[in-house]
Amino acid sequence: MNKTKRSTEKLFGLSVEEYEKISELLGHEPDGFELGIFSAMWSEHCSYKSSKVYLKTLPTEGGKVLIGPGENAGVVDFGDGDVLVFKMESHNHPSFIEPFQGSATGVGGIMRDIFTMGARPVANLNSLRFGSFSHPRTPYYLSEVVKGIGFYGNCMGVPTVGGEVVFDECYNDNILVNAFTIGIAKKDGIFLSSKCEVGNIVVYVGSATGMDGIHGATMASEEFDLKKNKKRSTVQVGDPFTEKLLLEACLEAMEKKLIVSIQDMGAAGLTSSSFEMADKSGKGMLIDLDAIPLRTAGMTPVEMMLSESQERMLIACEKEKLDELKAVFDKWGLNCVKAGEVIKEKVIKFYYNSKIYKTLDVDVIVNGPEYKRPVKKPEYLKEITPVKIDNYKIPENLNDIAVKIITHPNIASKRKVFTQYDYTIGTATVVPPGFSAAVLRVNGNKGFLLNAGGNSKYTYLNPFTGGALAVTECARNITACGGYPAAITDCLNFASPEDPEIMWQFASAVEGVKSAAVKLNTPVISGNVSFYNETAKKDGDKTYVSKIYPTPVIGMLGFIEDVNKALTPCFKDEGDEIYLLGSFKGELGGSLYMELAYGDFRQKPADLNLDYEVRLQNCLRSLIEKGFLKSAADVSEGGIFTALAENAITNPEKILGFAVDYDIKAHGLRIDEFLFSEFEQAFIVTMDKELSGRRESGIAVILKEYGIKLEKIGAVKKNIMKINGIIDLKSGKIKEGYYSVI
Amino acid sequence: MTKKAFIKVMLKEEVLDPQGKAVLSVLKSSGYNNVKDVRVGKYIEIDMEDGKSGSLENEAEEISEKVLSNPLIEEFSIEIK
Amino acid sequence: MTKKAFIKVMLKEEVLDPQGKAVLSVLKSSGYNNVKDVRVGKYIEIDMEDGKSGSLENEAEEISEKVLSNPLIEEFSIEIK
Amino acid sequence: MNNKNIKAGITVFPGSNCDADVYRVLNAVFGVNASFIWHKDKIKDLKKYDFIVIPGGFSYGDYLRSGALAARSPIMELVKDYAVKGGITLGICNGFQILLEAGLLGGVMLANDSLKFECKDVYLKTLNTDTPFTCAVKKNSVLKMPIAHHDGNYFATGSIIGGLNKKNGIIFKYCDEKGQITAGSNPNGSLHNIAGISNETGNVMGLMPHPERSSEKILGSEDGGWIFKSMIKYVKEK
Ligand SMILES: Nc1ncnc2c1ncn2[C@@H]1O[C@H](COP(=O)(O)OP(=O)(O)O)[C@@H](O)[C@H]1O
Ligand SMILES: [Mg+2]
Repeated sequence: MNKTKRSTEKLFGLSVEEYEKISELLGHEPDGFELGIFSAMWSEHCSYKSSKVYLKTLPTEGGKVLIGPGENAGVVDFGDGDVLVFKMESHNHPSFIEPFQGSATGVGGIMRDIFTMGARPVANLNSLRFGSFSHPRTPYYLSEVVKGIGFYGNCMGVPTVGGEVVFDECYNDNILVNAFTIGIAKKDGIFLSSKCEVGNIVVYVGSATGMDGIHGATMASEEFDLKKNKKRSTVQVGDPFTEKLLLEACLEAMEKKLIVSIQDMGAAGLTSSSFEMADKSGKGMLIDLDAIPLRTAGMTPVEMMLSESQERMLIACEKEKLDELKAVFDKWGLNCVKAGEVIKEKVIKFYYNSKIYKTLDVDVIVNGPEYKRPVKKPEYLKEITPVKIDNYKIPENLNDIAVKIITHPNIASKRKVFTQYDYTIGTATVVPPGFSAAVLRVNGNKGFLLNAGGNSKYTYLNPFTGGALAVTECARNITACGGYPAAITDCLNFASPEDPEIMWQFASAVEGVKSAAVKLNTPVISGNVSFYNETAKKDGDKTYVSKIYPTPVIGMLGFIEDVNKALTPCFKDEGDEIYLLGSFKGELGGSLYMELAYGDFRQKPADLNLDYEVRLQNCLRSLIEKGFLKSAADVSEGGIFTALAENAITNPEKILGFAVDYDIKAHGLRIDEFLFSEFEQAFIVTMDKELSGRRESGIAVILKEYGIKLEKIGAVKKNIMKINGIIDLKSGKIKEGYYSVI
Repeated sequence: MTKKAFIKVMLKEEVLDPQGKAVLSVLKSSGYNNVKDVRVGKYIEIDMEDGKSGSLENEAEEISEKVLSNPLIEEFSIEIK
Repeated sequence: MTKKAFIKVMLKEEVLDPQGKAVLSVLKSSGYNNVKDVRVGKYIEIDMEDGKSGSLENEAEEISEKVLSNPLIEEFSIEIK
Repeated sequence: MNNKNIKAGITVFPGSNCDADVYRVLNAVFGVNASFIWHKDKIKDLKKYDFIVIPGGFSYGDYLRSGALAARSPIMELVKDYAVKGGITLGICNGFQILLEAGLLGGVMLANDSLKFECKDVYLKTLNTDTPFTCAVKKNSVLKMPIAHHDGNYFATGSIIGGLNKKNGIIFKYCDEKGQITAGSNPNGSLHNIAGISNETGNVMGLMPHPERSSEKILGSEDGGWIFKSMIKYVKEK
């Protein structure tokens, strides 16, 4: 083959060097089948070749962690013989191509990762990013993605209890759909993909294999008939009904101890499941391609291997148990066929048309390249400096800006989104979506909390802070409900790793995640990396690349001993006193206020003091546990005004308000700095008027122990929102706006 | 003059049709054993006012492609009466 | 021999069709002002093996009536090819 | 509560997903002896059960029409036989849709008028407290329960509605917090705000909201519990 002529398409997304490496390893140039397998297994998606060196630095042990990254999902001890299993995964590109099916299969895929481990999924979360709210395509993406998520999760009977929806121009050409699932299992009922024994039967279960999701790979292959392509579709179509049956069948087979090892077929379907199972078990396999149930007759071997048809699993079972296993899958009306055998030699031998078709070395395929790609501090960061507030005149009418902020699509209620998800199924949802963290009870009063999110704008402005903030912010939400942050999963969405500036963002953001996770003692037990979230665009004669902001998203699990003690952030009663717990900096860099008031958010956000953060959160939790507080909320996007306003209007039973007076002079702040600075290391808490009299005793002791300040700033009122005689709004009006934007 | 456009939207042949699959399995278990395959699609009737002649066909085509079907996974056919 | 039954299931005229209404409003807001009404139904293709002659029509009829449509709100028509 | 002598059967179809919730609530909260009936179980009849619950979910994926495919499955023949002989039968959400499709209740469910899945708390006005499902409910009381469905837009012809009215077969209507039956409190466009109906003989009820998700204080409402308490009371007093 003439090397200079080899197009990148021909290489299936592999680099020339990688192609040459493969030829060297094989001792010949790869044929279509081999190239298909390599391109899948050596892809960024499957091999983590650009991110591995950084992911290795994350804390993965300690606390209640039983199994960290490396399996389909991580496992945390929940006590009393139970474990929780969770992971988050991206499905960005498929969701951009076909938002309904893409998001649906994203949810289906992550749930499979969870029940592959032997856990019954008990809750879903998702983190969604769309283009600017006014972009003509945004309503379409929003409605289809939400429909797709609901379609799959609702049908599976797994409640979707939280998440986030963010709009930003940077996602106009690359939406993000990150899906999180948590499941519960018995400690001794966890299943792994690494347990295959020589002589085990390899069993294929679930839906038949079709042409779904076979992308560039076969496009470039000689075997691909372009004319046929017109009729073909490579979009993966989700079938939650079949997945529900697959879930029940798998759990039943596990319960009956019919499964030795199991791996879901996710990205690169049969290829990654077979090679990974073999590799992790240190074994090899015979795979009989003639046995694979096909939906489309005449699929070629490479097509079978690369198909991403949904709702399929690969199982290793003991020979004697095969019939019993078949009986279980038969009960649920699912395919269950013998597709091979586990062998000692670490190779996979493929049979096709009853003959040995190909033999591939497991190590060669699985040990893909690992890169430490060049990094370079992005040019734009030179311009990102702290806000010089004196250069900005305080706007005439801060009330108008306050209303703009509370009705901004990124702040306003996402009720119209989450009411399309069944969040009450499972009879476990104690605190539903719409507050901060979701609270679920398990047995009796024991429970856990979930939260997911991240702030890409801040990550863009300071990748380290953004990464750390994603973790602390989830932790704040969990702590404010009275929970203990326990462990996290991370979904890292970035543009191309081949751009040194992007790689620098990635490295710094991971460093931020790591620092916060270490300090807060929340190990990373699973996660996912999604690179290449960028699109080449043409604007007249100009071509440019539209890139997303670096978007690390965290999913966090917290524990609570008694869900009856869980706190919600909303105000409870008129007359309660409002306090500010923590420190208040008033830096406006990166805030929504700077954007809306001055059209300029490109300033450096305040730094995070992680040691202080830990003390602050522990202090808050102590106050909650002792029963001193009636509500607690962190100060996040939109600042203290937004936090107060939300607390006032989200009480499901009544409309409340507040009157707040803060001595800004004494704190050296401008009024807008007080009202709108974001992600302060502070919480707004309320107390019963009577109770606060006991400050001297209980509360003061706790404050002193942690060295945290508590300042009274006002009181809960009915229907008015007043701050320092400057903000003067009506709760009813604000509520109406807040709930009607999206 | 009002005309009717009848538009049939079906999943492409090689796309998984979960609905068809479920109906098939129920038909089989209800004893309709000679049923071999089921595909479920959409049928849309549109009442349209005919403006300039010829434009109606184009318009129905455009509507089918842009609104009624998803060209990635579906194909459609139009009949005008 | 395998034959195909094509079954069209539409809501009866007097039953409100929310899906049709939604499509209509999308079309109108996209500028298709000559569209007057939209009705959305189902189109089902069944591959059947022909056993005894004549029985196929009956069977398709039975399936349509008992499974594919709800006679309270829907009506169907069958074509066999 | 100990009601171990009361036997309840919960049907399970492929795709049922509220079966486990109903099971847990009946057994753990109300102390009933509830067990599952798999749609393919080889049993002759359902005589041994004091009542049957057809739980919610997406039976057969809700493909074609919600409830349609489950209604045609063999176990429904036994349910029909049970119901015709006076057996107490409750269909919740998808179970309601299955009862409609099986012809045990009159009318149909169309897609919500929003064309969206709707999950939220609703209020229900109890119009008839003289049924096996409501005999423990106080007259005219307003119950808070969650809905979670895509197709809850009840529709029926005038003659069916007439029949329901004549037999006091409309058991629950959507209302506001104060019990006013208003358009604003109708979550899905259902005809006359109908949320729950019974058959002519009163022994079969379909209900869109989920009583099993509102039978414990910790979940925000115990009102749904009144449905199960009624059924238990009715069985005990029979
Ligand atoms: N950003 C990350 N942080 C921690 N663990 C990660 C991250 N990305 C991937 N992992 C871990 O690497 C392993 C492989 O991930 P992936 O290929 O997404 O798994 P799967 O094939 O099960 O979907 C998993 O154990 C996953 O949890
Ligand atoms: Mg996996």
